[in-house]
Amino acid sequence: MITFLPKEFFLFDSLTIFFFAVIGLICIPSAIFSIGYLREEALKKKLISWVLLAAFILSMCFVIISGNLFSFLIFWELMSLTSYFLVVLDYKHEKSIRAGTIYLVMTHIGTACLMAAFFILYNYAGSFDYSAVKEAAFALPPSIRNIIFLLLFIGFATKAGVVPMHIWLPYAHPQAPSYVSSIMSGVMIKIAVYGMIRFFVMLLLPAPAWWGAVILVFGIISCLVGVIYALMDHDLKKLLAYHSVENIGIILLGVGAAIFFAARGVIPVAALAMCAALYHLVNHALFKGLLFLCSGSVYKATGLRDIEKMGGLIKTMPATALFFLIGAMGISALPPLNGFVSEWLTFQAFFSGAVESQGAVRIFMIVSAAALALTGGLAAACFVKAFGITFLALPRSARAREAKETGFMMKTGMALLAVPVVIFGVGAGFIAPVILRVSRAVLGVQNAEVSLYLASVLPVLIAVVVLGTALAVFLWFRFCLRTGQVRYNTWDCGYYALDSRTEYTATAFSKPFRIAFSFFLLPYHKSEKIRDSFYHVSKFMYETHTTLVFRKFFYEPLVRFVYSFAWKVRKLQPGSIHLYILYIFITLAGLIALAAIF
Amino acid sequence: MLNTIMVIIGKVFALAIFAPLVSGIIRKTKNTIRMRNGPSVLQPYYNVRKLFLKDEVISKNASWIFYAAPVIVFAGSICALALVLMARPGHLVSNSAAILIAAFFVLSLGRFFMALAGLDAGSSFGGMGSSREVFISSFAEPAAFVAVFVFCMGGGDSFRVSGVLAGFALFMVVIAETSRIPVDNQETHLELTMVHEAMVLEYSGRSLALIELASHIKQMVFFIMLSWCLFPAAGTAPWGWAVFSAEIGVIGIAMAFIEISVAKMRLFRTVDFLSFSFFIALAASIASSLGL
Amino acid sequence: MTLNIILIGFLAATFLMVIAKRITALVRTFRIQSIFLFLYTLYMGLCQQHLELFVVCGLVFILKVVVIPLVLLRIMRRINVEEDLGLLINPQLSLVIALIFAYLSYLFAHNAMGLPYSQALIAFIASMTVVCIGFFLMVGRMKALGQVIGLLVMENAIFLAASVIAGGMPFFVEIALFFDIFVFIVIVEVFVYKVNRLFTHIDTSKMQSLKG
Amino acid sequence: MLVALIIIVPVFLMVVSLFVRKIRPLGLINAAGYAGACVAGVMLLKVFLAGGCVPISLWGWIYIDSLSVFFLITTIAVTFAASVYSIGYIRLEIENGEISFRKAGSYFQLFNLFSFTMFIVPLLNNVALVWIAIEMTTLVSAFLVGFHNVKESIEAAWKYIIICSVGITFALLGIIFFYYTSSNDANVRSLEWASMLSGSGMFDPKIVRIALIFILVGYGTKAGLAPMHNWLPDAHSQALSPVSGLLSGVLLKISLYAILRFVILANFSVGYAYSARLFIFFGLVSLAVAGAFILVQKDLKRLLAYSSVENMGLISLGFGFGPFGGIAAGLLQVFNHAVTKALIFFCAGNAVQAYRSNNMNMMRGLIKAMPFTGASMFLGLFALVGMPPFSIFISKLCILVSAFQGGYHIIAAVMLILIAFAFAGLVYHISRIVLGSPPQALPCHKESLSAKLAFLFLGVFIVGFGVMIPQGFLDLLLSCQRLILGQ
Repeated sequence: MITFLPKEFFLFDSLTIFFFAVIGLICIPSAIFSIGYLREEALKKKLISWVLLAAFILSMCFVIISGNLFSFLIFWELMSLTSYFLVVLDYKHEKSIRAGTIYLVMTHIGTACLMAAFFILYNYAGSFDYSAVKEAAFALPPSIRNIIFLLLFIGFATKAGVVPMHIWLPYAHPQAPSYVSSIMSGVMIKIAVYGMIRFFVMLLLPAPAWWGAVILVFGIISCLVGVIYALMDHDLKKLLAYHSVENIGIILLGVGAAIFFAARGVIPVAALAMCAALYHLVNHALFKGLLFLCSGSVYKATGLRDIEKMGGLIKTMPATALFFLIGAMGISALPPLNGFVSEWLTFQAFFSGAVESQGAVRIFMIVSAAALALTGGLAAACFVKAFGITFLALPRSARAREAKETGFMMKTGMALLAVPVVIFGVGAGFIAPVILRVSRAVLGVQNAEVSLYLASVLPVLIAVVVLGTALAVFLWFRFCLRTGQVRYNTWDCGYYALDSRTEYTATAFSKPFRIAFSFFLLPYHKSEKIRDSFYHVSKFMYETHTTLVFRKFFYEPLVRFVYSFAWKVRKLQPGSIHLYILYIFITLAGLIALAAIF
Repeated sequence: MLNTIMVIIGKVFALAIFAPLVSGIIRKTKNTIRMRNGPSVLQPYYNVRKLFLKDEVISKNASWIFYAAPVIVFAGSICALALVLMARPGHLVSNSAAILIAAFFVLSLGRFFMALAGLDAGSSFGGMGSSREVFISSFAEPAAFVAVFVFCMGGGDSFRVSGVLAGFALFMVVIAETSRIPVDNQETHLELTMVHEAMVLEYSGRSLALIELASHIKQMVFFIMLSWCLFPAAGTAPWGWAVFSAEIGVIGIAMAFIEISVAKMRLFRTVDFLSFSFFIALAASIASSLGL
Repeated sequence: MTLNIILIGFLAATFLMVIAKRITALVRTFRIQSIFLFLYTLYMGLCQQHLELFVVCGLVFILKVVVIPLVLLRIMRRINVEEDLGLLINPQLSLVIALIFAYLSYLFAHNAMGLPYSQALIAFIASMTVVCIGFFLMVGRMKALGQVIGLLVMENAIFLAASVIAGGMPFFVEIALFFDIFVFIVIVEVFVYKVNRLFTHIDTSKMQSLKG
Repeated sequence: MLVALIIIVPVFLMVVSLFVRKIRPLGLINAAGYAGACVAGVMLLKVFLAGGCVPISLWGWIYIDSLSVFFLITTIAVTFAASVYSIGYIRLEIENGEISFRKAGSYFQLFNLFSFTMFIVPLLNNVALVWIAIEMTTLVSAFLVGFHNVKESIEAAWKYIIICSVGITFALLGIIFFYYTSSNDANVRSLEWASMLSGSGMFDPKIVRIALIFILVGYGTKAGLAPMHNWLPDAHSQALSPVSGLLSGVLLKISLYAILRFVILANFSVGYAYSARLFIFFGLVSLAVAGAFILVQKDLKRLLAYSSVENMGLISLGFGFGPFGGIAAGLLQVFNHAVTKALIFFCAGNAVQAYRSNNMNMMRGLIKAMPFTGASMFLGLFALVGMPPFSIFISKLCILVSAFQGGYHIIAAVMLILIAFAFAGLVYHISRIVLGSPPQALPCHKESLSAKLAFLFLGVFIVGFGVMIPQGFLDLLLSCQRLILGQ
């Protein structure tokens, strides 16, 4: 019973060091940002939040270091617990409590699946250590192996926010303070991906091909659903949370393709796909962390989270606007920055995968590439909306008007994340080979020759050409083409000076997408005219929102069924003592009858 | 290595200068078919020259993005042109697809900043234009990428069914990207129909000139891709300028004919238009997987 | 022979209880039942000549025949609530159920327990039936006292079962059991007074406010 | 000798509480007495372990083996915590005017009598005397449940007495059947534990099978196992908080001890598999019923009562997977649950005192109104549902490991789902109580120092056993496991 305490407690290999780097890259800037973010809070609150933050980061580190299932499980639950406390930190309003409860219950269901899988493995391996599990994995009968895969996948997918189990993510992340949600979506959901890589790629060998296909399919669904919901959401942090779902989908595309091709023996493509997945993992951690920090500083300055009420912040908060722009360019995969490199590598992986294979597999690869392309386009659209409506044109509310730039610590926090976003993009030549080495070690193939020559040369080339021409044009404009500039009102067809009410709003911006995807979003419109008399309309009211399909057709009926079942069971205790005594007699008689028969 | 770079730079300059002529030709053919005289083929050059010399009127609410956008769009299209020229189909099979996709990404960089600039001025025209532009391009990307995949997989040397199908899908994407009639009307200022025009409504003077040049070059980039798709054999040596410009001319005239014969579609019908092109691209990929 | 007569008397008293409508009738039949129990232990004592058995049957007489009925009747007088026992199941149906219990306990004793055919088996079946009837009294009667008496009937039956199949429990345990029943009656008396003072009735079927 | 000291402490304290009139010193003496009992308990454990787990039997009445030492320690620990907590609790109850001065004196007398009856149960040698002691606990604690002279508490007390007495009567019938087989086949004339154990090889399996059912249903009623648990939520929601802490922390475990005694007896004749099946049946039914009730609960103390039913179900499932390490896991869960449930009940007591009602919808922002109680309730919640740093996580994990080891995959899966139900219900309810902003009308309520001490004392056990279980305690568990499995 307690005698199974594991021998090898820690394990260091290239995958753990890689994830250490990811944690370090995100947590340090977020911690610095939190100093600025918490400046006005009471000392007690500051202490609590820093202690919890430290515990959260430590538990994540230990999850990665742990060399056996037992400590993996302990620190995995500790990670969920500390992040629950961080989500519920400002417990004033009801929303964060509800978010915390949904988050904890969903992660608990995930962990329950993990526990079940770990104990089945423990049965076969005899001990909790990874090495024992690795040896036992060969002898596992296929049916047990598939059950373990499904359980582990559900467990890790719930934590990573893969689509059917993603509903906690748009609740939990926005409620947490932004330096926490940047770590949560930057690093915590990656720990779930770490789990997937550790178990499906390194421990439960030989992994059949259909595992990769399942992960790929779920990746595609997560990509598309995440970005469509992000387009429809106008709460800045919720929008970023949905984007985490989308980017996790992209990472899973890479991981799925890697497992799929490794199983089919096409090692170079598998190594490239895994390298693309890991590279996108780091990139997403960087620009998502940056975006959440920017949304935090916007929240600190304006006290608003709804982008419909913001606007014109670029003039009052230039630094935050610049950092947000860098983050937005990163996430929409625009060339010189890091998002482009990793998405581009994923495309190359799919393309070379398609070339290598025949028939249905080729079409499957091409369809997933198409899905990735559509996601990329929609993500760019979403961030045009997010950046444009939040920062550009005129402020739409009084609080947006009085916004002031945030403190120095916050800016350093954001800068510390913005610079790596650029470095990882332009400097791909130095970073891609390192990640390739990690992906080779993960797949256990040392001799896979993957030419990253193009991946390292091209970003630099693009950056040089674009910046060069831009500089040339700028100089040409500045010196040899001196024409005047006049500052005047925006073109208003000659009526009157436009004000912030005529600007394009986020709802209008995303209206074409709402109509295009209406089969999935099921939009709801309600317009109402309040009339003083037949001719004079005093007020016109228009309301529209989209229905969250997964919540409405799967989770709510489930919860309603459980509650109605519980209310029926509640009738078992109506209060009459006679019935209680009858229960005792019936159990007694029943058991005696059973004992007599068997 | 050095001389290939010099050759590419030379070609980039040549094609950059040659690009406005193509749209001039297209406009000229449209007018002649409509039995009208219309402006001369060199009209785009005159426009650009005029705009470079005029003063600029900039909106009060505009931020630095309003200045930076035209420069980035122009630089982006130049870089896309360079990339397309680098990606010679045929012998570098796996890399040419990657470079073409990188070209698409660079074009989306320009589009991203142009959409932001549209929103920056704070007028509803700009917002409408950027929302529609981004909407159309995000649906065009999957079809374009699949078409490029299939075309490069086929190894653009010999005449293949999958190549032609991919070319046809790419042709429909080009119509959407270069804002030709069925998807978007270049010449109108009617807010109901304009997409690309709406975004650049606020611009004037030299930044408008830069944007015009950038759209011409972008059109040239797409026409070059199309020419490799539809006339694969022509790509081999002796690589005469005449043969190449003939192909571009044919594509331009075909584009003009389509512009004349088709009425503009409703915005949300473009989704069906682009998904139709996507399915053609998918059909091309099925054809290529069958080895056609 | 005499054993069978005592058992018949014991069973008859129990069946009388089942059809009793008023609490005082129930107490009286309980007293009769205890008397038969006393006779049974007396007869066992005479057969085996153990001094302890005589002490036990003396205790049975004092406690179950004299003290407990007195206490119960005193409760009835003090809380002067109407005599009606509040039958959930009418007497005729209860009688039928009692007979069904008899057959069930035969099945239980013979098949489940596998006891050989003997005098002990018949006595054991009788005591099992009385246990079930005691149980039925607790379930079928509304008034609190109905439940108390039901419990006491079960105690009697178990005492009988013990003395039949196992020749009676060790002496000290018997004493402790009697002491326990006595404490039980005292505490139940205290609580019936409390219920009566708060609820002004002792009808447990109306005490259903703690739900869910 | 130590054992005699442990038994005398409650008796002595009861006598003292008859004479001392003022409440404050009475509470302190009470706590000091049980502190002494605690020290004696630990020393007894050391002596017992040093002696190599050999059963001690004094003057024929007292019989101690590893099982009884384990349950004795659990009882002493929780009773000491309850006595410390009740100092502050009773003082605040008097200030709030809930109970009169005189009744507080009678509270301490009943408290000591109740703990006396619970102390002797694991120690008694004669099986029938164990039955009588458990019957005494019912009768004494009935007064504690019906302490407030209010309609609900009297109704709860009445149901408590009647249902438990019925259950216990069936247990008596079980004891008689055991006595019958022992005197019939193994011609063992006495109900002494040692002699019955030695003769248990020759029991007639048919009768033992039936007797074990009677014992399980009988003592199961007292242990709060599912179909017979109906008295438990009523009794716990109406009793005073220290008492309900004792009730669910210890009383349920004591009746489980009695069941285990008879399971050992049935081992040799019927084999452990039979009782394992019974344990699994009761465990699953308890989990199912408790999970459903937790979800739709409105009253805080009833919620915690149902979580006790759930944990008792978990413990019996642990015993159900006995031969695969389940027994040690179940026993560890017994201790962990006793300690954690006591902590949460004490916090609930503070909360009910502050908000003046059991209804959970009126309780908001406990962490703001009473920081220490709020924090310890929040941590208690996560300890109860089995989050890592706390001890219940380890024991729940071991039960699941033994379930999978035993090949009960489907049962383990059902267990995980039902635990998830209870987890969701508990987290939903208690996080709404602890967080949020407190109602303005709440008078600022000061937390008594003794309550804080009680929380810290229990907290040490909860976190301590979560991090590293002391070796001595582990050996005790393993020797209990060997004893129960009859190796």
